[in-house]
Amino acid sequence: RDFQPVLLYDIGGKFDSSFNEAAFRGADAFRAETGIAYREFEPTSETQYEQALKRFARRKADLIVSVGVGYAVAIRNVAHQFPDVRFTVLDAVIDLPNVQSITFRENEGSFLVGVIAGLKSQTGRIGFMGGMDIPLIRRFGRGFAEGARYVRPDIDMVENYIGTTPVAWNDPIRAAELALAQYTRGVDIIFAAAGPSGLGVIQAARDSGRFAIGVDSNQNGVAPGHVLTSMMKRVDLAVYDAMTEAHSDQWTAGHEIRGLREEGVGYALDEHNAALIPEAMRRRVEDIRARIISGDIIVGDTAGANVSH
Amino acid sequence: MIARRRLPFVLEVVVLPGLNLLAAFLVSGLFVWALGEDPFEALGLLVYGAFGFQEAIGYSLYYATNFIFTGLAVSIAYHGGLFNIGGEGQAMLGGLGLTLAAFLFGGVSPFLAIVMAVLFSALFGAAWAAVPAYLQARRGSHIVITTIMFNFIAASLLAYLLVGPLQRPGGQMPESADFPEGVHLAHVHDLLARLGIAFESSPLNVSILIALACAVAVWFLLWRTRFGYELRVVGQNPDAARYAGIAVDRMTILVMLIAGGLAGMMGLNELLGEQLRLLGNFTLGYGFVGIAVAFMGRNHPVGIVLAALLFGALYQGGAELAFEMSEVTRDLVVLIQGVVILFAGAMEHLFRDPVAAAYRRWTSGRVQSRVQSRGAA
Amino acid sequence: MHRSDSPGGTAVPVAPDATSDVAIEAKSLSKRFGDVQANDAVSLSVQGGTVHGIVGENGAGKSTLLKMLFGFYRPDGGTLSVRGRPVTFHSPADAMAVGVGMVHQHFMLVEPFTVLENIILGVEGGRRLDRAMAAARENLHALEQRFGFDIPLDVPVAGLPVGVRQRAEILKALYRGADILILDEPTAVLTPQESDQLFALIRELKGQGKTVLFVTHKLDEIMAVTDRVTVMRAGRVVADLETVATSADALAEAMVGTRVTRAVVADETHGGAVRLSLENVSCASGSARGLHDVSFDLHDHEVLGIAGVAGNGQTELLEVITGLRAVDQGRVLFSDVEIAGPSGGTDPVALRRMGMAHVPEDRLKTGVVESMTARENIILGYQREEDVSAGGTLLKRGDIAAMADRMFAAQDVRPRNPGLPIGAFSGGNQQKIVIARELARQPALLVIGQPTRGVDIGAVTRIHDQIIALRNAGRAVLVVSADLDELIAISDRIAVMAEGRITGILPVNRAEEKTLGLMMAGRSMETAL
Amino acid sequence: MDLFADILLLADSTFRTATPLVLAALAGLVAERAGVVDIGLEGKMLGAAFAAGAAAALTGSAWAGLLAGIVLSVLLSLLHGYVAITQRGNQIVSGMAINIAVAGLAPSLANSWFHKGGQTPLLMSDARFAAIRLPLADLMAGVPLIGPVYVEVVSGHNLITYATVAVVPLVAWGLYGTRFGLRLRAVGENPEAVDTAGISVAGLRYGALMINGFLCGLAGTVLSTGLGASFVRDMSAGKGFLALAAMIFGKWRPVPTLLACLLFGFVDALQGRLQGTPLPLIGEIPVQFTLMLPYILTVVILAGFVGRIDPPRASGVPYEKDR
Ligand SMILES: Nc1ncnc2c1ncn2[C@@H]1O[C@H](COP(=O)(O)OP(=O)(O)OP(=O)(O)O)[C@@H](O)[C@H]1O
Ligand SMILES: Nc1ncnc2c1ncn2[C@@H]1O[C@H](COP(=O)(O)OP(=O)(O)OP(=O)(O)O)[C@@H](O)[C@H]1O
Ligand SMILES: [Mg+2]
Ligand SMILES: [Mg+2]
Repeated sequence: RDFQPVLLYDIGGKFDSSFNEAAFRGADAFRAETGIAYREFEPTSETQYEQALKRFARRKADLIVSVGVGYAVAIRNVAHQFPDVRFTVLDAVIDLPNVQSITFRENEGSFLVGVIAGLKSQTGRIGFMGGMDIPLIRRFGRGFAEGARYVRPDIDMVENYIGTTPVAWNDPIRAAELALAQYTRGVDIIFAAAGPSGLGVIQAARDSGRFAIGVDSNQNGVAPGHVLTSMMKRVDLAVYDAMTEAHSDQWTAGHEIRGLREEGVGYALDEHNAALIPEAMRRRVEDIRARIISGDIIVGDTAGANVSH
Repeated sequence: MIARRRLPFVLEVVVLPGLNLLAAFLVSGLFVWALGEDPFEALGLLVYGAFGFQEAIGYSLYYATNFIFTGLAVSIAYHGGLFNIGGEGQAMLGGLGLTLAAFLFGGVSPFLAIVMAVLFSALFGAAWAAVPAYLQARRGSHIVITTIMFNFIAASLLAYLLVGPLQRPGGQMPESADFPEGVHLAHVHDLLARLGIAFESSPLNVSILIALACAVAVWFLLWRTRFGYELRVVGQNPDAARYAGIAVDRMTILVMLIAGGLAGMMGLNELLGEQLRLLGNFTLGYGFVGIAVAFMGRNHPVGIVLAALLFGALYQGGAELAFEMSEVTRDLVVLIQGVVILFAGAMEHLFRDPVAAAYRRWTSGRVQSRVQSRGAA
Repeated sequence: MHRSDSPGGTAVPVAPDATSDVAIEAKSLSKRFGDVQANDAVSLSVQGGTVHGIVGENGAGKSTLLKMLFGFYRPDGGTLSVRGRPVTFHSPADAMAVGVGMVHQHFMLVEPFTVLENIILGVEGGRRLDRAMAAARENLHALEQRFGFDIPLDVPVAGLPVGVRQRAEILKALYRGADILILDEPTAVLTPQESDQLFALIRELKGQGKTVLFVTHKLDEIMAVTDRVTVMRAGRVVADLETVATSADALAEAMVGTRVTRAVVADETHGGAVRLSLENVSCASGSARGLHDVSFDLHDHEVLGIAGVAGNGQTELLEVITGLRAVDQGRVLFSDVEIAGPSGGTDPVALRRMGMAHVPEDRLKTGVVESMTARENIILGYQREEDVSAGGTLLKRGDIAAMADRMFAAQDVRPRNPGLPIGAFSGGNQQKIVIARELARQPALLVIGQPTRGVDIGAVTRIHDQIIALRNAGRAVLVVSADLDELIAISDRIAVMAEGRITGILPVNRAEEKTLGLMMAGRSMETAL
Repeated sequence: MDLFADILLLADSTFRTATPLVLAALAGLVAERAGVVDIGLEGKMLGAAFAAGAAAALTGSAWAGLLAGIVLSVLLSLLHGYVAITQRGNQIVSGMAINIAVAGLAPSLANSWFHKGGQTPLLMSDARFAAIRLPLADLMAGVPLIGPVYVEVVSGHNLITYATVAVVPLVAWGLYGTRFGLRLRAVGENPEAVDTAGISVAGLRYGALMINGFLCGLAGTVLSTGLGASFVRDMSAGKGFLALAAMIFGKWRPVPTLLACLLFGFVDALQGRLQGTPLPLIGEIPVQFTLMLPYILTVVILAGFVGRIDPPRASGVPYEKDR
């Protein structure tokens, strides 16, 4: 009987131009390589998390990858009912014998793009645009600020959040409005951790000839010349790895944290932004990257790992 | 003016809605077909997914519970002449209330905590409705606007508390810590198990009984009590109400308190029944859909329960449909829900005249024949 | 729909030579609403340049007939012709096109609009409003000259008294080139003065060759202004007569089918103990003029009538007494208990408990809840009473239903079905229901406004009888009416109001129309007498 | 120093933010003045935003987008009209239905056409109604006071925003200055009077809804091709309901409605500015509270200054006449 992987997105939805989308790409890569089809599901409410998990577990799926901290509770409830099903959960940590938890050091990646922003900024003013004001997103902001200050202590940062409900992830209009305001106030680089709303920031960057920094996936190509870089959170790799391991029976339960060292996070460098990041700057960034990996630089963190209780 | 003549009960309550649903599914089917899936199979999956197996039924009823609460909340206000768009916010505050109760009394005794949670959910919901109600009654501030605004305000308030005072330790999302051990409403499958009846596990919990009790209570209140009578008089003719010695302002506030309380109790199902923690966006628009539910149910508790069932089925069946058909996304399911609301809820007259005509021809036909037969005799 | 040739139905006698100047003619028009055969083979012929009256009980089919003549309803069967030419109206527009205009009983005016805007609505004659209005203004002034109107064109209708609104409606019809004018119960809502003005206008119109067709429940009006009268009953024409050749009594009999006679007469005894007493009561009103220093006593075993041109404080008076309006100065005593004063009032429920019954002036606006059934309406105001709701909480539905049946029987309400929404009853029958409700509890005081507005004579006499019977039973009655004949017919004393003041109180034997008229115009009693 | 700059910035942002609100609010106003309640503004905006975004992406022309947006929105309005006028159905349910159906339909189509998951591709500036730099802007720049005002506030908006400036008086004139407007207002107050005047009630109401659809179309188009550069699921983000509020706030009159929308726009802009800016005395306000500000302010103003508001008498009531 052939291998049956399953991918469950969170409420954000498959194409959130963020980590759900990245997960989707990971799974696609796996399919492309192995030719093994995978099942997927986009829930519309938290209640459906557990529903979906159960349903695929009952169907004897070989691996259920679920994306997002929202799944923590559901996995906790379901996993022990199906000890012989393998669960991989991203962004959450569940300590069960048949659960593999993968979390990321977003703060490290954010630190690096912060460094880039710090080096690149002309005005000495950078901006951060968060979707919702929640700890997960604050970590991006915090890391970003740290990185910038590391290379330019006097830099000052303007911080905006788009909203207080999930609507905030899908409100590019307000995002663009806030971004324009920041640009007019002398900000020249904005790091957007806001899902689809981020598009609004990128567009504002293009309209006012400034820079934006993408998040999660590589968004450099969205508006070449205006996306300075993207803070990559390699959810795609994580999903891909989980599926391959499970397929070749090397899958192991436990908690795995992916930072710069594990290439779980990073910054995007490609033909679209090569011109924006000169050689010297690149070397500086690489050097700092190395020192984070070696532990010379400890990147601070708000609200530790995403442990659920 | 006076409503057109009513048809026999069966036609009114079974045939007409049935035809409307049929039309709705036909139209939805076109979209499914356009996406290259088989509409009939889709319909089959939808129905099967909603009622085909115990777990499905459990989920359908579970969702229906939310709609009963919010539908009633819209409806009773409407009978009082008020358009309550604030179900969403009232539900959020209700959720907050029951969460506080859970943590405050959870230590003392789970049972006490549950009782208080039920109480608090209604109280907080009512309190959140009280402000717009008061402003409407005393300052004439249009309740539609104020309730909309209070939805936004409630969302922000909840967001603040969930990343602040009520934040889950080490949590990354806007959600509270889990409720204390044992503070949750019993699941129906557990109860049945105790009775020796095996039922697949589902989130369906005792709050559906609370919801149904509320429906009965609302019906009784509206059509069997003096209070309900006065409430309807105020809703339909405030001048007559004053003439009858009914304090209109007072009634406005009271009815909104009730409405808010009903909406507030939605959290019992979602949070105390299933999530066992407060989530930032647990209302998920149920408050708004409650408007459609109320009017589809013709603002009568029985109708509302039926409409709620329909929506619960659509939510659950829709999810199954999305599970099964790769081309059918959750967006398409939302579309189908919209189409159903349009046909079943807004176009009640679509088939009325033809059916009425057919019915008359039929009856007159029978009269004729009777006459003839008599003539023959 | 079925048509049975009606033995009772009368063919309309029209001299063949006259057909040439027949303005509008209906041949066996029928109209059915659900189960109700509103009009059954109705034929009618109106000579040009005459005033033609239609009388009939509530629900007889008058409004329906008129609405068909005006193209508002489509007949189920029958034919129409205007000036000998056959016509089919698909909408009022068609009727207006051939010079048929109608003033509905419930005015068809847009309240927030000015008179001018209302008049030109639909016949603006231009896309640009400013131009259209300017042009219309000219023509209207001409019209007003010709027929002697003087209506303020730029005042929002909402603020105008009914009389003026009605003239606006008539002007509207004339402006649309009507020379056949249909009026549905034009006088039902008018004061005597206003009615007289209306009749003057109708004669003026007739004088200028217009044809007028109007419905009324007041037979003396028929006798006064019409040339010919048609009587309807149960959807059929039962008589069609030259006015000169008939009498009010004959008409009444034709209408109701039996001779209408006042059964009850007031006994001789007058005035017992003081039941209601107003002491220098003043109150403000939204529209400034409320009550100024109003004082009077109302005794048991007495009917006190309140006369006055509408809008001179009668409404405020009723509201003050019935607890619907606050008193600024003075006080109101009911059964020797202060029920209203500057310190505060008593709520209507308590007043009802004390034995005060209230039939409001505007039944549809305040007296009933239109969308509710008659059954639900007969407890309005008494919903807290023990026989209606147990302990003031649970409705006693069985008892209420029984109550409703009794009331329907007692008042001969038609259709005899308390389960119908009250809006499905004619105003006349609605009135019967309201009165039944208020009389059901043998009140010590009945406060009643416009008792017989829009009610057919059958019902009128019944209502009057009930009021007098109540008085003979030793109760006190306060009647506010715009209909002087009515007041004179049933009152022991008549108080006249003007500008929110009582200009005088006369025993009925000294109250002639003329005197009252003068007092209503603000003259003091002494000068008036 | 930058207080002046901040004010300019706020004003500038206010006009942008208010644009879709004004258009949608006027759309609602026209419908309700004709007696048809329309809580489907949200859905129509969203639909138009999608149609415009898609068409612009496919053709590369903003105008094609505008056309598509308007067409779809008008069709939706006519659907609402069919339900509300011809079917005499429940207008509120119909509005809800349209909101929900479109929320599902738009991303579905977007997904099957562009495979970007319910989004349309980001538009290049020539496929958008990009900011227009008015003539003289550079000249004026030097002039003290008015210079900055002209450059920052007056200049630099998209075409539709400028169009909106004209739409408001146009709608006002249409309502109060024309025969159509007179009849439209009449049918919203007393349809029977209009009917007896020999004018088609249904005709007027359908007419009003066409206009309503047209305006909603503009509102939606500006979202995805003016203020934004692509369609994103649910991007109307409650603006339809906010517009509804503004309309009621403005007592169903064009100019007050405009002011209400500007107020909403301003407070929204202010809210963004206040984020993370410590205020005297209060100190820094938590983001969630700054985000609450617009809504609280609305309630306060409503309760404090606006008072009782009566809608058009016949709005929401289907017109029935047994013939
Ligand atoms: N729109 C309608 N729908 C249903 N039934 C109607 C309608 N209009 C009239 N009827 C019925 O037709 C009958 C005649 O009504 P119509 O209005 O002609 O009476 P009327 O002579 O005007 O009575 P009134 O003196 O009270 O005005 C009534 O008994 C009523 O039941
Ligand atoms: N929609 C309806 N359904 C049933 N009956 C109706 C309806 N509309 C009107 N009627 C009937 O039409 C008749 C006359 O209606 P209308 O409104 O003209 O009453 P009215 O002329 O005010 O009566 P009155 O002269 O007694 O005041 C009434 O008997 C009423 O029952
Ligand atoms: Mg009539
Ligand atoms: Mg009448």
